[in-house]
Amino acid sequence: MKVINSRIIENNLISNKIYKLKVEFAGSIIPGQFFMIKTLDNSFLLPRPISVHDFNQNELTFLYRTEGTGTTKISTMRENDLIQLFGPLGNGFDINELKCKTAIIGGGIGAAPLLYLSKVLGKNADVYLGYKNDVYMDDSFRKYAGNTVVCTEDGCIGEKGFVTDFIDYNNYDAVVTCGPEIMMNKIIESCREHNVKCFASLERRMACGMGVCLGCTVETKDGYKRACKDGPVFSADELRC
Amino acid sequence: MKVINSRIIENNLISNKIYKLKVEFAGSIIPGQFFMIKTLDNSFLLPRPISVHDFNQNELTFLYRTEGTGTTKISTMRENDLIQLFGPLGNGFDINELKCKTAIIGGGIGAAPLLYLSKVLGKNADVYLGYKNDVYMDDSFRKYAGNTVVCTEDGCIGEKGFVTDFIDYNNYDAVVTCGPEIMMNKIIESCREHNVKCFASLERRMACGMGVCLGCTVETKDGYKRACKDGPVFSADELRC
Amino acid sequence: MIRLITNAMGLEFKNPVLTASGTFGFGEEFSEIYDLSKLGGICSKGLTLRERQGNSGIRIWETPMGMINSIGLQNPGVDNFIKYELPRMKSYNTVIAVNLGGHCEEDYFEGIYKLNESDVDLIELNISCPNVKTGGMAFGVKSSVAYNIVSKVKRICKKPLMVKLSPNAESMSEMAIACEEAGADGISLINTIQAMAIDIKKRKPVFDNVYAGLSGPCVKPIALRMVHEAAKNVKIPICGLGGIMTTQDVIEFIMAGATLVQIGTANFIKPDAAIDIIDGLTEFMDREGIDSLDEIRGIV
Amino acid sequence: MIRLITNAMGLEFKNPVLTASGTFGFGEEFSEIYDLSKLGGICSKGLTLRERQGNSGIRIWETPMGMINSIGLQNPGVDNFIKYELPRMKSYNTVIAVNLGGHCEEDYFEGIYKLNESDVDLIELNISCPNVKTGGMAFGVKSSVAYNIVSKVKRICKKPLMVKLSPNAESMSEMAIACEEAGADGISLINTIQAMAIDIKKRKPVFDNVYAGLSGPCVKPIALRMVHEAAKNVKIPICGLGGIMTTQDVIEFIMAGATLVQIGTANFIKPDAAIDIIDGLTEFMDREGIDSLDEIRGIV
Ligand SMILES: Cc1cc2nc3c(=O)[nH]c(=O)nc-3n(C[C@H](O)[C@H](O)[C@H](O)COP(=O)(O)OP(=O)(O)OC[C@H]3O[C@@H](n4cnc5c(N)ncnc54)[C@H](O)[C@@H]3O)c2cc1C
Ligand SMILES: Cc1cc2nc3c(=O)[nH]c(=O)nc-3n(C[C@H](O)[C@H](O)[C@H](O)COP(=O)(O)OP(=O)(O)OC[C@H]3O[C@@H](n4cnc5c(N)ncnc54)[C@H](O)[C@@H]3O)c2cc1C
Ligand SMILES: Cc1cc2nc3c(=O)[nH]c(=O)nc-3n(C[C@H](O)[C@H](O)[C@H](O)COP(=O)(O)O)c2cc1C
Ligand SMILES: Cc1cc2nc3c(=O)[nH]c(=O)nc-3n(C[C@H](O)[C@H](O)[C@H](O)COP(=O)(O)O)c2cc1C
Ligand code: FES
Ligand code: FES
Repeated sequence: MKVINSRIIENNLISNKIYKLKVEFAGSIIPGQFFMIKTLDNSFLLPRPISVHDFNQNELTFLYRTEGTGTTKISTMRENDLIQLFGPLGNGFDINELKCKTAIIGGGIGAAPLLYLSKVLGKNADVYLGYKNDVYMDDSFRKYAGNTVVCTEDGCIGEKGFVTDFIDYNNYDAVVTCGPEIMMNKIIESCREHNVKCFASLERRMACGMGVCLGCTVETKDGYKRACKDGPVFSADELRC
Repeated sequence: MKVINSRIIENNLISNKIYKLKVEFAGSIIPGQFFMIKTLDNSFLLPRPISVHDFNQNELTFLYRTEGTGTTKISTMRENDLIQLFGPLGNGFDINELKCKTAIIGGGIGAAPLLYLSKVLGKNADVYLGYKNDVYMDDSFRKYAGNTVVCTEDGCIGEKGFVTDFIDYNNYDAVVTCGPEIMMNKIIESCREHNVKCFASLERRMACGMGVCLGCTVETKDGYKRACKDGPVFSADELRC
Repeated sequence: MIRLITNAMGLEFKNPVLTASGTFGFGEEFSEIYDLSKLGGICSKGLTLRERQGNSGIRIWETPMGMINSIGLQNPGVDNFIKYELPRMKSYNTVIAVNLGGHCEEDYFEGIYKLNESDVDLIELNISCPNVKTGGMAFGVKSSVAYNIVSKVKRICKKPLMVKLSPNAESMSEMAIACEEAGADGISLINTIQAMAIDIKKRKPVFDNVYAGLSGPCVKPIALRMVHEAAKNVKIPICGLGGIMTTQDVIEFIMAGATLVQIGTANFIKPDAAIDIIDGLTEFMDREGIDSLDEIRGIV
Repeated sequence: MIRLITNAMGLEFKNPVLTASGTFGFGEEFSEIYDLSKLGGICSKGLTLRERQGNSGIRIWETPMGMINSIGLQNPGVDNFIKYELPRMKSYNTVIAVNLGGHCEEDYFEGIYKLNESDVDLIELNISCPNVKTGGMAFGVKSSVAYNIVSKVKRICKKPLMVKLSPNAESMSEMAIACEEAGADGISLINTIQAMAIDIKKRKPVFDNVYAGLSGPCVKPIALRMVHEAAKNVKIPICGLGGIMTTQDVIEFIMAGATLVQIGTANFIKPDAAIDIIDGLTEFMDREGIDSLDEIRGIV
């Protein structure tokens, strides 16, 4: 991990409130890792955790949704501006655990960290993407994944319903998920029922992103762990939910 | 005076650290008035006082030098961005007092508020501009002024020396000045010697810009006055220097 | 708008949003920007019995999301205020509070006697200004000292009395209790926090007075805690302020227990901030389906 | 670099810049970013005699140019620290300070006995943590209470003792004097300022503990004033902190009278901030033609 001011290659709106940020970065990255990102001015203080969406040839891609002050500010940055990156951070996914038949399940912007994973896992892994009504990222996943299922709550694109309705857990040895907590909790529960190993990438408010502030606690069966350093990927077995 | 979010028409670097900012604005303005300017984000808190450089047909022009956080941030704004303006503020120059033979003397960026004045006074007023080594604004003044004298400390452009060396106070009934304090003090002194009426536009740190915070005191013979509301233009007679 | 009417200290406020002392002059300048009758009330610039020139040197300094001021209570004095400012202020058709400071007990008493005979609606007793060398904040640090001056003032004061507390008080809860016991009709908090800035080029303090008062968004988390602390300890109404910039900030202060709020530094940042905030309150109530702010007041 | 060497409390620091407790863990993570031997020193995460889980609920909240934290002294306890963390820390080749908190006098005493026998260079006695319900800050509010605990600790402590003061103290000058009189070898200030945040959607305090500690650039003007106030009142060395982000901030603290400084929240904002700051000090000295920071220390 390192702190650098990186040059922005592109930072474009690709869907409602969803931006794709591409920056220069040399190094190696494990799928599921994230960066703490900050603009160089003082319009906000704490860097924002954003997952690696894709990585290749010195280009690092993030996909983020504008939520509040920080992400909105980041969305105003343009090509060639410098942006502060700190990372890569976090454990990332354990690829060795996923060398079996795997379902990758993403909800909304939560699917962002799963693309690079899908690319690494290849056709062996199927992808399930759930959205409210606005679909994005699906084409990128189709390039790499075995099967890609897209659904929306109102059925405007793809299947109609919640993504959790379309998964047959009997078909998989492992499940990986990132998205709204309520979706992930449901998936964890189903995996427990079906005895499928499950890994979830969690979100917590973070200050340091590197394990020193103890601000990002996740309650596990072994007590508090740090989402930023012990996670953000946790095995469902450890989690208390 | 009013508070508006105004659209930026242009915001370009025109010389070393000097930017020209043109914005939409409808209203009427007295030469020498200023605006409190702020970006819409929270990268700095207090609006920055910047004088009106030029005004016509709903276009308001500012000329500013990047000094610290605020002006640097303002310089990153681009065409079509919105910027918060509050104004016009301050007394401005009393044109009736300047219907005689007038010398307009500006030092560096201090000359910014004098262009619109020169335009209003026309050929009756001569302009003297002093710079360190980098000359700008001279062409704009030449369009309106009677005579325009430009000098630089190192003589790289125009006359060599301090602007104060090139003025024959006997030729003028009134002098108007804005620039570094030490220059203005020298001019005020010369005007007193030559019995020429003199008006100086002063700079103070400001919070409100409208006369309520009492933060921008100028010591006058009548006690403290407010640079923002009782000024920024003061008659040299009032000043204690 | 009727939903915003707030009764406190025997007065009716059109809404709970006042403008804070020292950030609004006597209202005249702001009357050019918006209709002042839209405000819940106006607190005058801090007055002293006699006219004051205020402090020499730099008076304003920007800090990260805040500002430090060292105005030093420059003001025309109580008599001039009553004669030249108050009549205009009364015409604004909103609650007019006079912020009154003092160097010694007698100053306060004499000021009160004069204001008793005036049209002023409310007295905000400033025992907390950090910018004057003598008196001022000294009354606002120890609760026993505050109790003493407030109870004496209360005895002679014919107007509703709101005491403005200093965040530099030794203990906010004890201070609030002392003021309540001394008979205050309400309290307002916080005044500015004592702070300092240094000019490293000159190797000198920025302010001739060395210390000065910090305000603005940077102090809000502290102000909110203090208002909450005070609210948990007294029954008299609390007017909360310190770093309020948005309607959301106001809601937080009200949830923490404030009956009224004041807008200070925000008046400089966006001069029509108070109006935006008041409009935002109505929208908030619509959105949340609330008929009265009482439903959320002190809920936290 | 030799010009930056600073002697204080019987220790030699390579430079006056330490990293602050709770913002640097035990150094391990930062050792992946830069060479920790470049630092003047490291203050460990706040320890308590026994392991602590820390607080439930949200622990971090951003505010205008600041952050509020409610970690609640989550830590492995003194024994585990000595066994598992200290050996590695000692290998960083810089001054290692242990930040020690406590719930009651006995906790502090037992912790000190254990640390006496360890390799620790310096003890930073935390009498100021606002994030634990019992004890903690209670020791840091009234100077008589602080005097009592510090003098007792001093009697048994075999290491240099630096007492970390709370900005929530009733009076900073009295507190500093009390610690000096109680025998402290130095004092560090400020810890976080008690603050609050409210989630208006949930109509609840953000933190399970309701109040929590504010830090970051927003508190700097207050911290600087407090350091100045302390420095004018005591002769023991002062370690100044609170919102330091840049070399310029450090210079201000030193001009206000600090011998050492600590970098806290800035470690999160730009993880290599401390190194930038140390490099900046050398540049500053070159630019100003200064041979030793003594030339500007306490000049204001
Ligand atoms: C490990 C990790 C990876 C993430 N990856 C992505 C991603 O790839 N794409 C994406 O769009 N979002 C991602 N998020 C969520 C993203 O960090 C938040 O949306 C963002 O921090 C919100 O900041 P803001 O300034 O826009 O909102 P504000 O509400 O203004 O933020 C205020 C504070 O709260 C924190 N905060 C608010 N929401 C969240 C949240 N959901 N998670 C953590 N902190 C939060 C902010 O970081 C900031 O400190 C990730 C979060 C984590 C923890
Ligand atoms: C009435 C008036 C008109 C002005 N007109 C112009 C103009 O037309 N063009 C131009 O380039 N500059 C002008 N200035 C100066 C300009 O306001 C400052 O350069 C600017 O405020 C510096 O802000 P900053 O954030 O870049 O610097 P910082 O040093 O980061 O500012 C910190 C604080 O100090 C204040 N400050 C710093 N320098 C000055 C200064 N010289 N005068 C007043 N406040 C200051 C800032 O406003 C801010 O509150 C004018 C000043 C005044 C008072
Ligand atoms: C420039 C300035 C002048 C002030 N003058 C006074 C004053 O005269 N009397 C007073 O009680 N408070 C005064 N205050 C304090 C404010 O009324 C308010 O208590 C404080 O600024 C905190 O609120 P804010 O953060 O919203 O500004 C002044 C504040 C500022 C910034
Ligand atoms: C997340 C966090 C945890 C902290 N933990 C401790 C602690 O355990 N012990 C302590 O004395 N101070 C602790 N502090 C306070 C800091 O050491 C420092 O005093 C304070 O943050 C002010 O400095 P800053 O503004 O530079 O951060 C903590 C601060 C933060 C932000
Ligand atoms: S964010 Fe600091 S420990 Fe996880
Ligand atoms: S800037 Fe507020 S009175 Fe002039």
